[in-house]
Amino acid sequence: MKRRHLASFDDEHALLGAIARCRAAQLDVVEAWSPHPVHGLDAQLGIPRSRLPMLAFAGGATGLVLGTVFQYWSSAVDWPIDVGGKPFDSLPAFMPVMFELTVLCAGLTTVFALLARSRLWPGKVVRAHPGVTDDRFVLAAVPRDPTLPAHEVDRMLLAAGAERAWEETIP
Amino acid sequence: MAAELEVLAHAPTRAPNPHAPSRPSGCAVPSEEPLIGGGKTLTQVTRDVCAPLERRPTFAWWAALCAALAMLLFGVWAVGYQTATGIGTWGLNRTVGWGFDITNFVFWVGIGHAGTLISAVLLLFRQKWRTSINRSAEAMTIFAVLCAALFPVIHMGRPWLAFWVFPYPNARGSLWINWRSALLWDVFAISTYFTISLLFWYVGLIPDLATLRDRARGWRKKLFGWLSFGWDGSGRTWSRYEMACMLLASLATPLVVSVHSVVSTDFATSVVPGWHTTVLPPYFVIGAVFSGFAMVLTLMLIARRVMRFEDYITVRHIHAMCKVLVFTGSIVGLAYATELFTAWYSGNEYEMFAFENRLHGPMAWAYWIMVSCNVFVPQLLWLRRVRGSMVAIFVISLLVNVGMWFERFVIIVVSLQRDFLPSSWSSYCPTLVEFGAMVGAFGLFFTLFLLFCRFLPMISMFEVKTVLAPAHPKEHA
Amino acid sequence: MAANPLRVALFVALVPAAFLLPGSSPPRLPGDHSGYAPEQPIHFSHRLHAGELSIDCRYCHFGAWESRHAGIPPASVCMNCHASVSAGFDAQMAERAAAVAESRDPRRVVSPEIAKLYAALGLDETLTQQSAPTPIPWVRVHDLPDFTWFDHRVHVARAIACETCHGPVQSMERIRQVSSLSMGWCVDCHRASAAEPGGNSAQHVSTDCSACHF
Amino acid sequence: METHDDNLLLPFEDTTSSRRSFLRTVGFGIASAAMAGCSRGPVRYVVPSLAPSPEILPGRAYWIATTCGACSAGCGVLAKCRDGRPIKLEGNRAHPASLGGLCAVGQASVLSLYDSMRLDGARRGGASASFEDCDRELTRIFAELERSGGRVRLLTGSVHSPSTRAAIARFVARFADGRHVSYDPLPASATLTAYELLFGRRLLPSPQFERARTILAFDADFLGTWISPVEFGAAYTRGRELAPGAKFRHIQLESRLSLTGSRADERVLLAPWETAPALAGLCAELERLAGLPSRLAQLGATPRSERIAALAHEVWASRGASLVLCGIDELESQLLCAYANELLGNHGATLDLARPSQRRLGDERALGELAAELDAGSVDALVIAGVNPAYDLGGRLALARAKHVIVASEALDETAVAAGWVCPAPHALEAWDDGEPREGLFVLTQPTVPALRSTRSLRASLARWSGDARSDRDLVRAHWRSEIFPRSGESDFDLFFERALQAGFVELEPRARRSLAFRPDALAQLAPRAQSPAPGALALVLYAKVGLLDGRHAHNPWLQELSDPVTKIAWDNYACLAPTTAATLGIGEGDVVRVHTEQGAIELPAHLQSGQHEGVVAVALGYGRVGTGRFARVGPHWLDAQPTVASDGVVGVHAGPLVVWGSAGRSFAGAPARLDRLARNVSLACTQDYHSLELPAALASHGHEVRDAVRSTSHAEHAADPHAVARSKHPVADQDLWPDDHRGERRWGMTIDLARCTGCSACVIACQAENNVPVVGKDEVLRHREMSWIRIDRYYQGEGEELRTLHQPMLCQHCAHAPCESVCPVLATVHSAEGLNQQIYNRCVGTRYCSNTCPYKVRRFNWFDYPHEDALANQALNPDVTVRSRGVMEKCSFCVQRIQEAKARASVEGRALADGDVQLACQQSCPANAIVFGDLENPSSRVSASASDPRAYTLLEELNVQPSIRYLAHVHSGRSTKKESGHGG
Repeated sequence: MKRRHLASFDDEHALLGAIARCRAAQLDVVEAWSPHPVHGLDAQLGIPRSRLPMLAFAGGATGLVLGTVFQYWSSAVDWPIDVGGKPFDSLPAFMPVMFELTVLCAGLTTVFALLARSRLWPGKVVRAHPGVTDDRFVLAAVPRDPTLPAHEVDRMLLAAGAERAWEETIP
Repeated sequence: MAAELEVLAHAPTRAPNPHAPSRPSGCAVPSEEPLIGGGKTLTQVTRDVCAPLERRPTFAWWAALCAALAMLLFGVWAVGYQTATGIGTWGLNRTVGWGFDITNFVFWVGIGHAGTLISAVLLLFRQKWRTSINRSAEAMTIFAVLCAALFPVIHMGRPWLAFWVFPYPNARGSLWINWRSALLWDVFAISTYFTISLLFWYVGLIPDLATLRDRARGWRKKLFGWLSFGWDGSGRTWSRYEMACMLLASLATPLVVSVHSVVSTDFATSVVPGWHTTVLPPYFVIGAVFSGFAMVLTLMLIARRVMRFEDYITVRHIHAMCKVLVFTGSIVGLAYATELFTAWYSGNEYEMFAFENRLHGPMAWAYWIMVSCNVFVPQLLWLRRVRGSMVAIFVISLLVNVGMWFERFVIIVVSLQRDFLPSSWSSYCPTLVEFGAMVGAFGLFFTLFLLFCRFLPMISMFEVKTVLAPAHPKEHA
Repeated sequence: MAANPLRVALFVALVPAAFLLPGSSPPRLPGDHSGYAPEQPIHFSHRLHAGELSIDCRYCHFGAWESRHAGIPPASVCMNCHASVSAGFDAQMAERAAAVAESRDPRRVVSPEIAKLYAALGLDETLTQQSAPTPIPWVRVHDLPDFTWFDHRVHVARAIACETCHGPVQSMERIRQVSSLSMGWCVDCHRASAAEPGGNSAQHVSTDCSACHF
Repeated sequence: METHDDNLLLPFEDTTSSRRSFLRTVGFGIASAAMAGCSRGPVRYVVPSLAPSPEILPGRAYWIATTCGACSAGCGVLAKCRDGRPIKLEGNRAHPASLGGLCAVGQASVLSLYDSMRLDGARRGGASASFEDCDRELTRIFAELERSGGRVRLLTGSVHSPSTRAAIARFVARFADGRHVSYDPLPASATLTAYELLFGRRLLPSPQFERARTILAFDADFLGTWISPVEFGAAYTRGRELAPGAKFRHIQLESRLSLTGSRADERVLLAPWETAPALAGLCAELERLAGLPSRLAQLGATPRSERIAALAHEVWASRGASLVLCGIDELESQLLCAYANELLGNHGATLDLARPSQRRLGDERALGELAAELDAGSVDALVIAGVNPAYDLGGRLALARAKHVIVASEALDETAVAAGWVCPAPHALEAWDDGEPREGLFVLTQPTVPALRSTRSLRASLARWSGDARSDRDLVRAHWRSEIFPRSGESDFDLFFERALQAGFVELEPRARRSLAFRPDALAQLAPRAQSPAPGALALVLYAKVGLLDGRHAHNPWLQELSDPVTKIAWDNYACLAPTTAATLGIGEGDVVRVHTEQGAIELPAHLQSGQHEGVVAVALGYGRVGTGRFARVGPHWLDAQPTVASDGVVGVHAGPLVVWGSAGRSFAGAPARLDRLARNVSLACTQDYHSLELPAALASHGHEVRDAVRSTSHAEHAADPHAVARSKHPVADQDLWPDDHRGERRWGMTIDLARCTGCSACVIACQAENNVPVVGKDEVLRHREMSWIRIDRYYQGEGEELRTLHQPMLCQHCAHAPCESVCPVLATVHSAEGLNQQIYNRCVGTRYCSNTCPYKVRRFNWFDYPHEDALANQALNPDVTVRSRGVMEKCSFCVQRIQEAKARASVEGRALADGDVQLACQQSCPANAIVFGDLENPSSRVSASASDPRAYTLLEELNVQPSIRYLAHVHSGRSTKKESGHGG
């Protein structure tokens, strides 16, 4: 049984401004929702830089190795066949496929990592805050002082520029 | 400027949103006219973009769909007949082994390129104007690659064995595949390209699907709910999401360059005079971008009119694309010149003859169609008056498509037609069945595109929203 | 969300299951017909002939030594013995005993299977021509695709035992395909033999495509 | 395929259906099998024969020595048989005449054996009847005539079979007014008459080409269609062999470009009306040189007199070692020709009078008389055998006027349909027969398969009607015992006959005759004749075409689809016109023209033929045969397929009606003709679109006007620098981009000697027979989809008399660095350890990429499933070669099935493969031995030796694809032309 306070704004600047004011007012902004990426938001919320690039690189490397080894093995080791008098391990000829496999694996890793990390999957049911996928900007704040009464928090949020503020309980 | 006025005059006047505080639009790029016209608010963007999806389809749409389906059916018959009877139903012969089939393949792969370029390369270069067109451009890419992938399969003598081109363990000892064959590189390049483009496109769709979900009710809510992967637009997701898009973009950029380079190796790595030249990869890539942009232009010009997107796909977008067209068109011209020079400078009798044959041979008409459509016609866009008329631009974009199709035709057919031994010189004349396959591919492409316009947001809403002019900080009572 | 991994696991599990579905037989690669043992027009027992009586393979399949095809023996070859042998030993003995008991000349006993052979040759039990002979349509067991050429001669000349490919025929009541006869199966053996030291160029074991496909 | 080897008793249908269905469904089969784990295909049966015959072992080939029956040349063949039936004819190396060669027609004749339209059983009044009934009736009729002394005529072609001649003699002798008349569809009657007049004996001297140094041939197509092309071709090439110092000259004086003319060192264009005067001029000049008084003063002026005089001097220089030949069957020319040879002292030297040829025995005068008798309706019984007068003679014989007409023919041809009785004759491969193609050379024909049709030879029929019921075999044996065996001087007949059968022939001393004395007085009767036809008119020349000859093989699809060695056109005949003539008449290629002569008119498409006399229109005989309607459905059937036959339902147009009948017999050349251009145009199925090595002037860049695919040089230049001709324009660095680690212990290779190749196309048909190459029909040929694995490229250089023709057999070059291999995605074409470029049909998915990258364009794609419905014709398929299905690529395999067979035999015999163990189909059939095949890695092999000849070059060497085929440049002894392809550019 956790409680938190939500406030909605009608543009990104209001949201960003509000976050600063909240912090001043002893309110921790735990999350924010917006219809489009808001620049500077992750800084405000203190979200660390994503580690997706590392994963993507790992994926790409795997693809590269896979492509190289399999091509060499299948055409020079498993069954070497004389094709147009070319060497069995015609490395230059293997490069296109090596490259394609690198990109393919990297791409797949990136996307699936994104989905997994952000807990997105087909059919996931979610109740987004009204209008947040249209034109509303919403933040969730938790008072540092749990004893602070709800209406007080709402007042502070409205003061911070919210057009609406309300309290919700999440299981 | 005269042009814009004329265009804006076309724009249907809409009641201004009372809630929307009037704001000087285009602060994003103060110097120029706004990226998005009509001073939209966020919610207006949502409404405008979703409008075509929520209103009943127009008669025009139905008509277009029927036409496209008819073409598709013709294609289905042609391919069916040819598969059941034999490749002999095409006009090919012992000398010219490839004709319309591979011409169309290369053509469609080329078309695909603009999509990736716009969405990936322009993203990396932070070109904001891309936001209005990248969604549909990417869709175009996917459909085009789909059409392209058709041809290498149906052009086989025994298409039902097409799966043999994949390296799967088998009871033959195991007999693998020939990694040295450029045709095989194609298989990997095209499938990778298709997969990555599809992922990129769908990832881009997720936030907008969420928007649709939240607007819809009933079964559509369920459907979009399922498709939108439970997107809630939280700040953490957004930051990862943007990172992912950046990654995909930076992967797709070398990919898009590689794909047509690989396609070009089908020709460049073989001994046929006129094919066997190192200029082909860059030549093919730039040609692809060129034809791709032409196709985007064609489609956008129709879309903005039919779907009332003049405010989103503004004259600025059109002109930006025109510039790309002039630029790439000129490079293509340079490529043609280089090709001729190389042949002449090589002193190789077969190379020289191959190009003499292109210029004055029995099929010279094809060569000259290609040159005039690809090199000369786009130059008209230097003229302000030409740029001013959307009709002119439309015609030019169509001509470029024609020209690029003939480029592939010339490279493939005219080179094969007369190679080393005069005894085997021959000619080529396509049959009805071949035209059927070609028309069918266009049918498939337009069918898919029409369905896309009808059922998915044609403009990336969330991206457009980012380039809308930001509001002033408001006073609070 | 908790349901999700479960769904995935289920999906993953179903794929191999789908492979096992058709028939109870273990999954085999396409083209592998090993175990094929069809009913033959005459119940000919290799166990009896090649096993108990240990008749040399080449007595009936004489082709294997001079031709690409081992060949199925002509009915005339069968008649070399079965002109006189018309039934199993026990049946003959029984008849003789019966004859002694009934104090009469033993009748000629003809086993039902051998009767089929006579019928094919248009003979009656006393081996007198009754009708025009009709060849026996044996069902082909070891059947290579039409685009594959196998030459018995060469393999026999290299002293490769029949059992190597045909299995323990002498123990088969009804002939059965033992090896898969798939390309991979052939190639493996060729690879192994090619590695063998020695063997002059005429006897070189090839893994070229055109060794079998032309 | 596997199955039907094992059984001889299955109905024919099975053999193909299983294979076809399998190949068609192989793809789906595999797919579905993958679905269903493993499901077995259709159950297949193995049906062994009831009683094995000693020599027939399923799957093992055996050879039977016999004689080719395709024409009267009587070449020796070994019939390759499998499972009790012949599948391929190979020349018999030991045969003294043909020496192992076999022409296209001979190669194709095996297919005619399996012709489902051959007659089966006797016919009476147009309906089938039993032999017994016919025999009873005919025996009665002949007995009747014997008593009444009725007029009985026996009309045959040239019969050189001793036993048949004996039978005929016996039969004819029965009747008071009995007579045997023979004619040749392509006659040499005038030659026989000429020798009768000059030497007192009707004979056809056998030319000894290998002894000749200078050959003057007047319209004699001795390499293509004249009398005995295989024998002549072999001898000719041996004669032209490049022995040091020996300078061989062949001058062809002709009105149209014949195959022989295309090989000549020099050509002189002579219109038909000029031939006799030219010969006269030649003789006159020779008389002068011989210092004899001129007998020919009365003959008028000589056309091209200075040229003829020059030739006379040249041929005089090699007198006794020269040949003057004339292919025009006119007494005047033949008398002069014989006289010229006499003056040159060639009789007995290069023209053998002691062993005259018996391949042409027809007598045109007798034929004329028969025609008269028939017109008078005075013939009671007419027996026709081995010829088709109703077609050959353009309906000139009033056959219907004879009371009884009995025909012995293989098919229900133009003559047989009209006949009262038909006693069908057997195919040479299922019959007993003998022959004496030239005196002293006796050949034997024996059955290679149990008779497929109920037939009977003329020999047996005549005997039967005279109450002699012996079989063919007995008749032949009996004759040999009584007539031939005694001359052999051997003791044991059975042994003698067995040996003869085994060899296929015996050679005996010809009967001793009094030596023939030359009686020049006959020359006195030579009279001057009209110089040229009426102004504006063209001279019509009717000629025989390689393959079709007189049309007796018109039902053979292989020969119909064989593109003519000179024109490269298949499936049609046409009116050949010199390009200049066509231009003046405003006629273009394929325009249909009506050719009028006094005899009548025919309509057929025109063909512009380089190197033809401007005053001549040439039309091929042998077309428009009844029964070629069968080709209406040849080739694939699809929505845009065009029929192979013309609107009148047959292939080509019958030119026979235009033959001129004179008192001395038929004349095929010189009839004045007018041409009318009609509004129609027919596209001729030419396998070659571009006919020269010189590039189109507009497209050729400077210094590269000529491609050097075919290299040739003159004797003089070759002597000066033997290596010049083979030297490459673009020397290739012998350094490779990568180390070539694929050298096997053997590399199969081939050399093709362009100096020997005559372009006769025997190899093309041999390959088709050996490798199951399908027939695709005219429409597909028009679309350039002919399937032949080996083709003969023909290039022209120059025009008119200066025209030089180059022939180049073109087949897969089996490149060590094959461009086709590296582009195939599925490894369907890869290299074998023995240097073969393998094409694996069952792996091929049909991308056609390999064909696109093949610089020689020798790969052939199966655009359709080509019809194999004719179960009987399928018996001619080679069971050792896959019948390719739709959608796969194919090409020359260097007869890999033969290589494998040879290796198998070697390994069974426990020995190494020896040089010459493998003989390819094309190599085997080549009368000129132009093709050598073997192991290039083995320095002592014949192919290595010939590959090291200074004339050896590889085609398109500059591509560095390293072909396994070397061509040996052609060396001619004509004047060297500037544009000699060897030094092109």
